[in-house]
Amino acid sequence: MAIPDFLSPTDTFIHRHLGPTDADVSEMLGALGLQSLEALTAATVPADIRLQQELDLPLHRGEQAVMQEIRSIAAQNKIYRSLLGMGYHDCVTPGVIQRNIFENPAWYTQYTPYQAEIAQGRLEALVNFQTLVTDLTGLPLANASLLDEATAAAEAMAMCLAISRSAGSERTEFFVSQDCHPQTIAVMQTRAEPLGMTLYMGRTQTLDFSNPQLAGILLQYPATDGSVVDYSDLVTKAHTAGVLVVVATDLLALTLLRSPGEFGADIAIGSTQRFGVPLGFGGPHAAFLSTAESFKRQMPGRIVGISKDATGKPASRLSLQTREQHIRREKATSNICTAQVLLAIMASMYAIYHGPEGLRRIAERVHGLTVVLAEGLRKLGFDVGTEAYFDTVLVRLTKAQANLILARASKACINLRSHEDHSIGIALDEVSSEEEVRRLLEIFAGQDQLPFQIKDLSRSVTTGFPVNLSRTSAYLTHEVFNRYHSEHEMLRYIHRLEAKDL
Amino acid sequence: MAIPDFLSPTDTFIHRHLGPTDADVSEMLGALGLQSLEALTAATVPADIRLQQELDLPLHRGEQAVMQEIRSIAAQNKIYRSLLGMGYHDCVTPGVIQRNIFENPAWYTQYTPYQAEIAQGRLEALVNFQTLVTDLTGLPLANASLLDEATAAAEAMAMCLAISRSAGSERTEFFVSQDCHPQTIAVMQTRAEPLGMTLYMGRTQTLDFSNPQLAGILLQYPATDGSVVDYSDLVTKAHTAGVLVVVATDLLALTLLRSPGEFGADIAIGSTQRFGVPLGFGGPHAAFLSTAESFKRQMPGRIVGISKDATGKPASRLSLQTREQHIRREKATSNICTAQVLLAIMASMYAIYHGPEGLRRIAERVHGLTVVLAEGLRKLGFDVGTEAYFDTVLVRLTKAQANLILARASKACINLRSHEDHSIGIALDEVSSEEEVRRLLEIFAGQDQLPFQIKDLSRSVTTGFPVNLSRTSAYLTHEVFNRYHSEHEMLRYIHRLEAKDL
Amino acid sequence: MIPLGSCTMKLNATSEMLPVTWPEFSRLHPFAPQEQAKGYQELFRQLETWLAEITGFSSVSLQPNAGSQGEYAGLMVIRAYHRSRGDLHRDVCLIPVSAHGTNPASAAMVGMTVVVVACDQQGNVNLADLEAKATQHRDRLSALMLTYPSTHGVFEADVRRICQIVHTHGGQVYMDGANMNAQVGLCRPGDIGADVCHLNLHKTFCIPHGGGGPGMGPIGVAHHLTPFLPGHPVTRLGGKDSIGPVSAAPYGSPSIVTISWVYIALMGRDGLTKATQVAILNANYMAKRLEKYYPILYRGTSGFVAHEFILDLRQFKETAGVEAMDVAKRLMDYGFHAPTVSFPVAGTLMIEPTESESRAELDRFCETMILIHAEIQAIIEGRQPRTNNLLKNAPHTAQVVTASEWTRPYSREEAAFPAPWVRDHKFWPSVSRIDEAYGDRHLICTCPPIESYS
Amino acid sequence: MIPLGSCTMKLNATSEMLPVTWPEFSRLHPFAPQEQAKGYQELFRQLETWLAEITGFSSVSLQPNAGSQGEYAGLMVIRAYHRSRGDLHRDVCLIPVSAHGTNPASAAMVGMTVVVVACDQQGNVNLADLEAKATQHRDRLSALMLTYPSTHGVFEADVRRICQIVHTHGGQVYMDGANMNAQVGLCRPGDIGADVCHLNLHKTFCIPHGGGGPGMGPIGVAHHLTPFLPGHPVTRLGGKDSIGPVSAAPYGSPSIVTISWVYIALMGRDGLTKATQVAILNANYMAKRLEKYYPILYRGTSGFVAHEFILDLRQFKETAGVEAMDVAKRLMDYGFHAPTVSFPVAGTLMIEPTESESRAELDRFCETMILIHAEIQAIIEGRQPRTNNLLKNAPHTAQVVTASEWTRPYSREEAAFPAPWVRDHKFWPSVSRIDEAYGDRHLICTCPPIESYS
Ligand SMILES: Cc1ncc(COP(=O)(O)O)c(C=O)c1O
Ligand SMILES: Cc1ncc(COP(=O)(O)O)c(C=O)c1O
Repeated sequence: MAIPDFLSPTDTFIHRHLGPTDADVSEMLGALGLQSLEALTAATVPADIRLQQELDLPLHRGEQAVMQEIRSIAAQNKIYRSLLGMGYHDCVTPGVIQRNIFENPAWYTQYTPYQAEIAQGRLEALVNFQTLVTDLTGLPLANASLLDEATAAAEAMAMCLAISRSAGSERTEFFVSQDCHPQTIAVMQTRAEPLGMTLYMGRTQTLDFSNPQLAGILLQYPATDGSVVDYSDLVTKAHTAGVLVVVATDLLALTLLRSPGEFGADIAIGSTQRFGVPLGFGGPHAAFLSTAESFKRQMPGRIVGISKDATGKPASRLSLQTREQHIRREKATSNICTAQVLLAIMASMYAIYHGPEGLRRIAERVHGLTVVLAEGLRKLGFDVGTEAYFDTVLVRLTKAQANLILARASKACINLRSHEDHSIGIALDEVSSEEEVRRLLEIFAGQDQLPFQIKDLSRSVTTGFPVNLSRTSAYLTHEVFNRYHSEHEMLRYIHRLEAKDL
Repeated sequence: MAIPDFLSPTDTFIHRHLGPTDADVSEMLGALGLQSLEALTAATVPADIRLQQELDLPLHRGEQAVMQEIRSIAAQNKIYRSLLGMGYHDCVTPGVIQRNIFENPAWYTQYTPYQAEIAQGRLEALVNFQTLVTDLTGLPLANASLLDEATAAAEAMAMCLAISRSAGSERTEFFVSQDCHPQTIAVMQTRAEPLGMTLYMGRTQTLDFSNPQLAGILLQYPATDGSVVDYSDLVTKAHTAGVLVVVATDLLALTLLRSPGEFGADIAIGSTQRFGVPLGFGGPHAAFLSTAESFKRQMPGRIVGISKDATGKPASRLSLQTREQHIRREKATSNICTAQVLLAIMASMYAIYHGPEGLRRIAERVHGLTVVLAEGLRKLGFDVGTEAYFDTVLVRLTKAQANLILARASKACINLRSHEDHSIGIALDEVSSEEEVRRLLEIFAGQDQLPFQIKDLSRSVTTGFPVNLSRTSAYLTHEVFNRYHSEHEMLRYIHRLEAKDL
Repeated sequence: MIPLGSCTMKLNATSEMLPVTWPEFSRLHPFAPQEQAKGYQELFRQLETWLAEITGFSSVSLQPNAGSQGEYAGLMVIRAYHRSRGDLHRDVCLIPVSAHGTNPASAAMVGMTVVVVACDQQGNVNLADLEAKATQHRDRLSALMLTYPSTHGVFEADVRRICQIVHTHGGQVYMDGANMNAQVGLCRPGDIGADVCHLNLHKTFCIPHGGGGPGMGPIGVAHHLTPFLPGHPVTRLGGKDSIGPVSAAPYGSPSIVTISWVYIALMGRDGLTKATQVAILNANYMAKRLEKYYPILYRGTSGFVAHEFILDLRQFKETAGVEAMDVAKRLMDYGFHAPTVSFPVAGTLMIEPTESESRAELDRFCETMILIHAEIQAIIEGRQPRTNNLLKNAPHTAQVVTASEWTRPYSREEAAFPAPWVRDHKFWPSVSRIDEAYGDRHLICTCPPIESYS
Repeated sequence: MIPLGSCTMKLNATSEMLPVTWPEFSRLHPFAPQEQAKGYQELFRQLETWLAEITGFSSVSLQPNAGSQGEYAGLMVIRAYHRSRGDLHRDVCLIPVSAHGTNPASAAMVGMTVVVVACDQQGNVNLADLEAKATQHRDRLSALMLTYPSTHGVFEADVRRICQIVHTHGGQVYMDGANMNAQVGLCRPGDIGADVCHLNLHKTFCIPHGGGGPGMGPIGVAHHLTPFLPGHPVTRLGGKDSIGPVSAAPYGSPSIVTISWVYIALMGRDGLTKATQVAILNANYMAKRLEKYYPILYRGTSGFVAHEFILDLRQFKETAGVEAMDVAKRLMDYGFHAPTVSFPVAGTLMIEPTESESRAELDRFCETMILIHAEIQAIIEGRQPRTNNLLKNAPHTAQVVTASEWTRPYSREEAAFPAPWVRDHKFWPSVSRIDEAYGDRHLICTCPPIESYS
């Protein structure tokens, strides 16, 4: 006797995934004059490539069983507090954004908005993203996201090459500051090599602008070790030498820091991950790239622009598609197609939710806590240098000290960044708190009793930046960033945009 | 010096909850000629009742901090497998329903659909719910949910009273079978007493229909101990005596069992919890009540009916509102106002997702596993009786045996129902599996090695019910229950309804 | 999507909603052993304490699943209290004429005789009538059911006196807490003189309405009533004096109680109080903007309303043939869900914006009402007919407005795009005005054949 | 909401989506120590094994974040392979004329010279031309980039031969896996003769498109190419021959990889294979229904298409002045998102229904296309003008259709409600046809002042 049906799970998925029912399939095959799916396959797939056996994969399983397995896989991951920085910072995804965008099929399923008339909602959200990027970087033209910060840097490098080429003087060398994130440098290296470009890495101080082959330079601001340096002189020198300046930067820091556009950068790139997008072990996150109007033809990726409709009403759409690979093919400067639209929208919504003041408050908090942490470390006798910093401090240590502290941190479920020279980097973020600063100081002190009070310390420190590094220009002044700060209004705004899209 | 701002959290919630900003508040107060909210309060709230001190509650906290605390509270709950039955059964909420209805503000925020023109989506969903209930119970008129099974039973009792009253012969006694869930009996008791009704509890066998005061009786089908009994003779006797019959029942069981309407019940009540609604430690869940057309004026709760609009198009609305307390006030037979609409919609969507065959498959599986469990128990030498059962078996034990088995079950994180007489009840559900049946048998056997194979056992058993108890009539034949079985179609259906509502 | 308030429709924030579907809250059986539900017990304990503090009571039962059930439970408690003192004959329940329909229905359910108390011209309880009825029924007086602020949206100045009169005559005061959103942090039922009060957690404490449920209607009671609170046979909740259970589960609907817990925890005493004040502000701001166009039916002694107010539309019945329902339907064309229609006074709109509505939204609603006023004025002045007009034909569906034939005395744009914001975001009703009477005469309450829709 | 496919827009089931936002997957830093990411490692290992089996390859890199990046990574791997054998001069990349634009762009990015291969009348790679070009560039031949089934929606019969020709001349075969949805379980790139292939997990393996991302473009490679797969400096991924990293993070976008894992786990080998067959069935069913109205541009040898097909609209340019874009816009009035317009052939629609579309939906789409065909016919027959017609004016917004003035040679209903189902559920575009050229001439890519919208 066969095993009765009732032993098998009732939550099998195949028929949930497939549109046509088995009855439909028979009828549809009938319409094609065929007997079976197998017959259709035989008629369609050339016999000489037809797979002769079944795939060596497990058979289908019920939804519950699969969910149980992935839960147990998930449970093998351990959630430590990662204060590693390097372009990845924990942050808080506002619930209203998580549930109504990230977890909402009406936002996540859609295709690229090639049919703009029925995608005005997400196109508006992308214009908001571009505005967020242009406002904070101080450069007037931004695209609607790139894949990650490192590839954005590589795209910027390719842009510099293309710009020099279009100016009739192909320059094939590029300099990258050693203060950039290591993965950024490595990705650029991969990209530079087949193009026949020479990529130099080094300290900006040793940079030789007399090199006529130098197309551009990449700086990180704030630097990977946390230091914030005034690059204006460097930029002037570069421009005098006809060299373009790319700045990898951090939008949150830019709420307090002078913008790259203001100190003369030609291109700014970076990640918007910390604008409410989960770490995700590396992605997905939206990177950005902004630049001057004049470089718009060299801009990689999609740009949403505002045109008008047949009745004269403003309407958004994908602009300048003639730049893209579909049209330019091997003459395109970039192959980017699928980007990070959903994540860019999340980041833009995060900016709308918090608004300019809210963002500044978050930045001031993480910066303030960092200053207190540094001051505490100094009081405990550690060398944290004298550079300006935003959210990341570098503690210079001996190897023995470093090992001890890393071990203690690990025990406290905290990841710190261990540099080659045994110094330790600590990057605070939106999730940090007074309590966390205390815990970190205890780890460094090696004891539970600190010889000072955090509150006292915080009263005594000076936060902020010297005039030459401080932001003075306004940002996110547009109404859209100043209107939806109650959750009710935010939800309605999200819903209103959603309703415009098919 | 004050503690700097940067120590305080940036995710405070008050301004997210409040619509007007502080600037708005000032301006609005200005429009009223007032200086402060305090002044407004003084002008509005009588001085002699004004609270003189602040509430003794914690101050506001940041969202992260609060979420962390509720997470730690949640962690104190332990999730055992509860095979306790008594009207509560674990089940699987299809993801598409959980995310797009239960977790979707467009479905959960709305007010009662008094403005029917802009609530056609949820009204259609409620008509589906009513259809689900009428089809499965075999009674033609259902309401759009009640608060829970026990209060539904009490409402049915009140209906019987009202019906007898409207027939000019007020009967004030009511019989409830001892096979009903204990909480149902207790809630009816609470309700009967102030109405001056006498509630008898007992075995149906001892029921005295010659009592002229008897308004109605309540039976549970399947009974609380799991047994499925043919009530048709009893119903005939009751009707002959002018006594109304209420049947508390289980919609999932009714996919296999003859419906109450078919064996003559006047009213059916029950819970739809197991139709995809989480247990929630007791609620919220939607209860139902269905009855004959002729009792529509005595029906408690809201009924959605189909009328037509000004252009002649069919349109749903809340019907017969003249029955409700708003109009009838102290003459209303029920005070029910807020009910369980969202949960009723979830249950209806669960039925749509699975369709009649899917539901029957789930029922057959849980029933089949139960039969195998019972057979296994018999083979292990336990007394499981000879009654028909759907998903619940009762094992007769000595006190010592019972204690041992309950202890073993608890160690395996399984809750079983312990009856007063030391018998143990086991109620299987949608989440049950062959594996679970094995674990249960091992617990009863007291060892890991069973003297038989579950698969063999399952081949040897006979499932299903005798003819007099078996369902033969069709159910859920309407297109809506037979069309949206792929997740894509289901999602679109949910979305289409959602888009009709403001 | 989220209708502009009526019945305390405030924000249901995502953070409040998240825990509901966590397995630790959603997968517990109500009769699972206590030691598996320590988290819930802690949650209940804290929430009961908070709600007791907010209402000024000694204890709270989380068992009732809706306001109506809270009323029933509360009256049962009062009844049990009287009986415990040998007052078996106390069965009269005084209820002001303005009360919500659930009040008399609940009183009837516990076997009480309802005696209606009149209201005065200002909409307040007529003290003389109350005194008279209380005296008249002195021996049988069981309770007064009072909504505060009143369903007329007014903080009655004499509320203490009202409670006193009832107490003097041996009665207990049941407060209907549906309007608690106007009290939190400013005053407390217990302090005012109430003995029992229910709270609609699905109103004041952010549980979403779900289109008509779920809900939670816990009751708070004064010390002397505590022994009578609902119990439960399965989990052995409650003592010997308990009225017994009023719900199937010992704690009603636990998973959604998490919503109210999160709300209170987030807002804190400062936030809750400010929320109440802003709710009152919003209502008064709207009343101020609208008073030039529509009479505000009742106000408090200093001319302010509480957290809600009544717009009187009754004059238009005669002058324009327009009824409150017509205005409600016309609001749909502007993209608004109507506030409560004809409760507590027929022919009026009851507006309760709550603290969660932004000023922009309040303004948009007020502007809509002003535009509708102009539409009514056009009828009054004979520029539009009394029957075939924008209000009587509302709501306007897309199909109606795009029909080739258009014979109405107003334009298609006036019908469908009467305000600038509708152009940016139009919500289209899917059906035209529904025939109510037809539906009651031809009751169909299951899915009709598909063909009927074509 | 979910547009009828183009670019493998299949169901993104909720179960697949749930794990993405679980903290255990979403809160890990990419450079957290390995021992904290054991779950991810297990997930990657399983998924890599599954994808290798599905593609018939020896190993898989999950690093590339999109199809384009997979192409770039794959070509880099091929380049590194040639170099490792001393073939420094192999820099010619053959690309059929029908290829997606990312192919030549990627080739350019790795410094290759693109040589275009012609297609024959049936849309297949012109074998003679391929042979000629391969021979001509024999010494410099690096790779052929081939999409299979072709972007024309056909399982080219000669695919083995194509691969052979390339191999014979020292080249490697790069397969663009964008059309993998037609292969899973039926045939495998590795078996066919490809050396590398990328997979768009955001197409074939259910990661939602997100309106243009996120995506994942892992590559599978044959054994001899394994040493060259992308590495990562921070986590020390990859050996000495690795091409280096192509993404910032070692595993691209890990949290969304869970989606594809769940999909494959749920479907199993049986489900995946059936899905492919049904995808092919759906396409052929539609082609059959539509062939009487529109030419199907290309078919395989037995007259069947693969999982997608091209509807040729070019004839209507002359006969009716109607272009593919007009049909795309008119589809909006029927509530459909247009399939891919003018790729790979200008003036056509490329339709890929996927297996997740129900028969009812396919029928509804086909009926729409048939109705549009009738609308075009009316123009051809002179019953409607060539410019001011339903297609040229599409899409029709509510504001346009409800305007008082209506001077068009068709009715409002024909504009907005051209089919019965639109009456039940109408989606209204929020703007009329957008002026593309104007936007490019006046580039504004940040928020314009609000006034501009009034
Ligand atoms: C004043 C008043 N009392 C009682 C109720 C009944 O509450 P529930 O609907 O929760 O049963 C309501 C609900 O609208 C109300 O407004
Ligand atoms: C045939 C083909 N190749 C490559 C790509 C590029 O993939 P992605 O958008 O993921 O970069 C696409 C995407 O549309 C495609 O259709």
